Amino acid sequence: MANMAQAVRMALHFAEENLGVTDIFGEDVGMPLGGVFTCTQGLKTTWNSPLDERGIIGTAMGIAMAGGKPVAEIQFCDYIYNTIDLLKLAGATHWSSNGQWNLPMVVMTPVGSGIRGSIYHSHSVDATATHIAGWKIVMPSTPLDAYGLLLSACKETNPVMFLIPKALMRIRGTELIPGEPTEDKALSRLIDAPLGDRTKWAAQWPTLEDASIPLGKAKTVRAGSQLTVVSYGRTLPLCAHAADAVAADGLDVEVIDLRTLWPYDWEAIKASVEKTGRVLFVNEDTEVTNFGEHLVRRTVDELFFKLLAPPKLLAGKFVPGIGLADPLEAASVPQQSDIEQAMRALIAVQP
Amino acid sequence: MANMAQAVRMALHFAEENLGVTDIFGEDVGMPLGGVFTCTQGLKTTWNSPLDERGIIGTAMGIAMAGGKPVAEIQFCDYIYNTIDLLKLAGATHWSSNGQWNLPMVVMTPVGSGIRGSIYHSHSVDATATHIAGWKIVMPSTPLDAYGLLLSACKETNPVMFLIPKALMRIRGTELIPGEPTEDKALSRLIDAPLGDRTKWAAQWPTLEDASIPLGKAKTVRAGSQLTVVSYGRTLPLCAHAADAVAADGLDVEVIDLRTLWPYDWEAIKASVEKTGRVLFVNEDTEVTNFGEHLVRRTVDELFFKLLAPPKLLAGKFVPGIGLADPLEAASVPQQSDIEQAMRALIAVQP
Amino acid sequence: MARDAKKMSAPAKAAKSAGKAPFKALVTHSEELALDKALLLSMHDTMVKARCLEERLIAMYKTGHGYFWIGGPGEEAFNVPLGLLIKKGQGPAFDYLHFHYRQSATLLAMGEEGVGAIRQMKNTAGDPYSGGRNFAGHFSKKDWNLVPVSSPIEVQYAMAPGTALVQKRHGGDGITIVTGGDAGTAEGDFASCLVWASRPGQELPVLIIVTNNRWGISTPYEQTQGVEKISDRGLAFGMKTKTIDGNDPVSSYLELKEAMEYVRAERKPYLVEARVSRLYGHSSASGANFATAEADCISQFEARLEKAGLLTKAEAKAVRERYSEQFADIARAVKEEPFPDGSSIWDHVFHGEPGRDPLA
Amino acid sequence: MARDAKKMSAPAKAAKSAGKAPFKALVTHSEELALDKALLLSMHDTMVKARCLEERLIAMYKTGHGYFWIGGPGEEAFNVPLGLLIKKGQGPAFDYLHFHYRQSATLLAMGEEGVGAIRQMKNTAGDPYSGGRNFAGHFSKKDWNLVPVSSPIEVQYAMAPGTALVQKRHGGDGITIVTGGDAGTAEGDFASCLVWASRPGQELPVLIIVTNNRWGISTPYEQTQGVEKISDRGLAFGMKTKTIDGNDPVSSYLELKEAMEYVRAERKPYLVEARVSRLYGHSSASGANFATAEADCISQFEARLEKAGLLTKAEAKAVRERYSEQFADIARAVKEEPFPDGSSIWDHVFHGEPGRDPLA
Ligand SMILES: Cc1ncc(C[n+]2csc(CCOP(=O)(O)OP(=O)(O)O)c2C)c(N)n1
Ligand SMILES: Cc1ncc(C[n+]2csc(CCOP(=O)(O)OP(=O)(O)O)c2C)c(N)n1
Ligand SMILES: [Mg+2]
Ligand SMILES: [Mg+2]
Repeated sequence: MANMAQAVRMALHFAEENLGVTDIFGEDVGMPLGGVFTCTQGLKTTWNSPLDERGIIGTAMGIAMAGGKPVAEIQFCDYIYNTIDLLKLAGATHWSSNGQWNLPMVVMTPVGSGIRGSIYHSHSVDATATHIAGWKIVMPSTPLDAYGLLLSACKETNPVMFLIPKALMRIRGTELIPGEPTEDKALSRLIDAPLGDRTKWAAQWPTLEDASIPLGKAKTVRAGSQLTVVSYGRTLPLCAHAADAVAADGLDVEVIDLRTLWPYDWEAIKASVEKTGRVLFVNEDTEVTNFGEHLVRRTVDELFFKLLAPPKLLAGKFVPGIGLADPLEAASVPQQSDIEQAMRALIAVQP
Repeated sequence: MANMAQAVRMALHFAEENLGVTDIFGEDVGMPLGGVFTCTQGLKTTWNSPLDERGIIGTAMGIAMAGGKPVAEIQFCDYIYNTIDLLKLAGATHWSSNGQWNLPMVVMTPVGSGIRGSIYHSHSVDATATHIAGWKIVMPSTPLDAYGLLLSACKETNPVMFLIPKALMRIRGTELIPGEPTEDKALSRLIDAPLGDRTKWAAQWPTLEDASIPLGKAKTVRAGSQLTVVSYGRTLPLCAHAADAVAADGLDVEVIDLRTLWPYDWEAIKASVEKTGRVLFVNEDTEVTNFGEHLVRRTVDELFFKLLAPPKLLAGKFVPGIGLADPLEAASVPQQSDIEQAMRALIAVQP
Repeated sequence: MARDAKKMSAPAKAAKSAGKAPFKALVTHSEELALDKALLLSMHDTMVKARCLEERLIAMYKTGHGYFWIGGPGEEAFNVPLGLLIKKGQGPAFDYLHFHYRQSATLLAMGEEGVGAIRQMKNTAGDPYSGGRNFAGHFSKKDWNLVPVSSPIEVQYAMAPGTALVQKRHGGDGITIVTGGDAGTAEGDFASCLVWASRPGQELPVLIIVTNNRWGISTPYEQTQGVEKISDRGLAFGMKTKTIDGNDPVSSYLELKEAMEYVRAERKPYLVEARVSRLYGHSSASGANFATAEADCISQFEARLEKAGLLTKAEAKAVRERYSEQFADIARAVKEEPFPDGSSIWDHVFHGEPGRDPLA
Repeated sequence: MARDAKKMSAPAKAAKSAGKAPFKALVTHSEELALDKALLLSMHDTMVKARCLEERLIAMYKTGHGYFWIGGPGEEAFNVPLGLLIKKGQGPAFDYLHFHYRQSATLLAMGEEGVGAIRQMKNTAGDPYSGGRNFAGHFSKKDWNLVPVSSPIEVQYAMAPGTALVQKRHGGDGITIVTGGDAGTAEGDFASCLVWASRPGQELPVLIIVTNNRWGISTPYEQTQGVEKISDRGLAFGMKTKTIDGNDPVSSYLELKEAMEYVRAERKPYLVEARVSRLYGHSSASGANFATAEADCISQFEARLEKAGLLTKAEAKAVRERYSEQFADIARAVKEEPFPDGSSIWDHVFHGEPGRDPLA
């Protein structure tokens, strides 16, 4: 099965061929590297940009204005923070022009911890991104979702930010992407660039299908009756594993993968919380002015009197960065054991 | 009594003379203009910078590194968003260097709506600022608080962001700044630059006193028993007026001016909410991933079972900007009538 | 006329807080009225029209019919020829326009009516550029590839390479034109534009313009920037560059024409600095009063036209009176038009989706 | 040797995805060993020491004793002379150092021991630069005015004017030195540095350095930048500039000395581009294997020293072996040292305040 990097690559290939994507660009996005995580190897519209994030976002906006459809990469989301004004401007362009101009553009960027990336290759950007109006924000946790959501992102006529949890980049999916070969190493032989000289290499793309997943739809990855857990990205599989682990003690946890952060699937959260009466939101961005706090607020706003326990947020510690040494990273962002503990504590609360 | 622009100016004068401030700079901060809101007229260490916000923040960091004490202005907070990476870096410098380097620097910037500033002179930055670790974030709502908090900011050995609600810039205080002349127009004659030629003008500073207000301390501006309202900046006086208005109907509202957003005075909020059982947070930043949502989260985290009603947030609508026409601005950020309505609704909730 | 290789001059010596250094020697400037009469008179007509429009906007501000004014009086001699030379239309075959907030005259020269600017000044629902959302001078017109004018200074220089890239690929002679002020060139985005426009083998058809009025609000250029000619910033990038007299409509026309022809044909960038005046100060925030110390391109041009026997004082006066009245009438009518409704804040947050409060 | 006024050359013609264009003709380069013997040998010694240190760090990465390596092998011929010429100390009377992540050789030349770099590679609690928080090569040393090396490319150029401004005011001969790579000059911050360093009458004592290895990770310089000599970027700002051969320690020493003397005495900026090699690829992410296509400044220098009768092959070999062993021993010892404790994440969030979880 494809890993997420391969899934992204296949989605981009499909989008180049069928959805009008004209430019996939950013630092080291073109060959010979094809992206620091190999997400853009062998694609036909890739090119290497100058080392200038403001130029990357600005150029993407210009391409979108002139009728192109760009997918711009910021090499690590840690380096997107000098472009927030441009992202805000992109999100405001349709509105400020009273509906005249719209920007069909995708910005994709790897996010989060989990690869020992130290202070500047471990950032999360979901709090910042969800505070910017006019953007759709997507973060998959499986290769198949990455494929399907990226196709939808490329079909969008609004700016979409596609956040790729780098800890999950190399983990193989458990579901086939429609068109992907079934034999285990076959996909790699077709679409992974070889080591060494790549000047004569070309990807051999399988015939892929449009398996788009609509933006704004969450996925219940595990049904349960006692507690709702809402997460996305790197922490999502940890939540699912934690739910399995506490199940051994008879605790029955429902896990929802939000997948799209904006607009998010409030109906799915609401239905689940109405059923369980308890909710835990999990993400790894720092916890002050965090998107999970918005979800907590919405929950108490609309479901206060249905709650059996206070809604909880488990998120990254409010420190300036994630330190390199193992104990520092482990203490900074939620680990499976933290999630299990939070699950147990919440279920134990009696109203 | 001084207005907030004059209070800021007097604080900066005191800080130049007594607290080691070496550079007050930014776009049009020096004479002849002395700042677009006159906050820096007649000061001795002001200078006009190039039109480059990244240079302004970067240079402030460098000055702080070399033992200076800068107060850097971003002309409108709307233009700070291309510097978020630098602000993050400033907040991380002490931590990343494991305690070697610290940055005693103040960034001041006017924030918020209320002067018909349209899309790009109406922004709030409190959500963004409170998400950055390593900074102290201050927002006064009276001239005396502005004076006292800015002195503390200038004494800090950490980066401080000093947010000035521009709607309150020209409103006179009701308390004298220690040293300010009591006669009504005397202060203006001393420290306001004249119209026309200013080349020969020099400010005549009153003898000011150190009336610093510690960072992190809230102020209860109105005591009440039925509802706690926590706000800051432009919406704070609106909350106080709204509380007065609903008092006519026998509703008894406590109003807290947070003053420092980070670190904030949780003890004050907690004590009040434990008393009233109901809380309304009010600010005007857009409401998704908003700092008020953090306060809601903290409230349900620690006080859930003491609440008589769901904690509420009243904040700016989640739109890409604040439109120029009156009806647009009024519909976008909390007005006094919205606050009154929210107060009444919250007090009406029965557990 | 272009100078793509030359000796650098030393930086301006010291900051002078008032007035301007003489820059005649630095610019390319035409002494002759080397254009045909019809064009000269039509340029004059549109320059005056633009001036009258801006003066009406200022009057609206001063009488409480608008919250803020910013605009282009003083830049007409540059902006009108620019507008006349633009290849107007929609899509990459036509010019993409990344303008700043001083270009009403360019729009009028392109054939726009003044009523839109007046509606935007009054922030009415009928404001064709932003529906009452944005400040005066913040135009946007998709039909003419005019992208929304941005309040944040200089971001247009970061976007311009994008439209130019699509045009390079598209072929034809459509180009991208980006304009901003002198002070703004201190922002990194100006440099980004130079970098992105000159990638080897991927040079972009972009006309990079800086209108240098030697002020950034209250700050004189000489106080903050050690670059004597802003156009020199392009030299290291192997770019064609020139500094021209933007107060002279004749040399502006000729120089812009030459530069545009180069960009259209060679599909490579050209950096043009135009020295201009700022005739009513920065904006209404600084009073919006006539700046007597600045050269007035219209009276200068009228003197030349008169001397050449092409226009009498009386004719010039008549043109001015006609437009003054016209815009006064329009403003009177616009004052009765409705503001946008508060509920309209939800419109156009997302393209293709009905406006609604997502949390309601 | 400086060239502050010259003709621009045309931009590099087309993007070549491999190899480098010959740049001999563009750089100032010394053929002579025009320094005294002791200095030559000490430079050689430190260059080898730095190389051995980096090779040890790479070996640590490859054997699982560190998560990521990035560093400076290939820049020793430039970095060692730079370190020797720095005025080392704390406060504005001394040089402020805004370095990038390839400058271990500069630190060693200043007298730093290698053990700190090894501790940082292993992210131990004893890492003197970041306490196990930051990547290899991310030095910080307040005693020597070495500000924390930042992972975000180019932000150091935005900060450098600040330290230089304090130094300008302080007087004396302390200067600010800022260094970064070639690809990074595409960021606006590089241009900001040029603007802020050259304000008329407020020129700053800053030595602006670009080490041009003609790569940004996998992207060849020629593919993304149309600037033939990065030093030309300074010309429009009236700045002294030069491009030098950073693979030659002799010309690096002489050229840096001249530039630094100018900055120290004149209190004005100087932009130096040094052409260097990247000998183990970008970082461990690209394998950290020896790049045989690049010039190796150490073997080149050894050949010259040998030819001049100043160093034998055997002596050179001995130097290398000594340092190799030394660093291997240190690394062995460091491997036993403890990691920082998880609770230490709260330390140093705020200066002068005890570490604690604000929400606990
Ligand atoms: C990014 C940004 N910073 C600051 C401002 C505030 N501001 C508006 S216009 C202006 C001066 C612009 O000067 P210049 O670029 O020379 O253009 P001019 O107004 O003189 O035509 C400033 C500082 C802004 N709009 N955007
Ligand atoms: C702002 C930012 N963008 C992207 C990166 C990722 N990155 C790290 S090094 C590098 C290439 C730097 O090239 P150059 O400036 O030439 O320096 P060199 O590594 O070649 O010495 C990139 C893109 C980064 N660290 N910071
Ligand atoms: Mg100007
Ligand atoms: Mg490089």
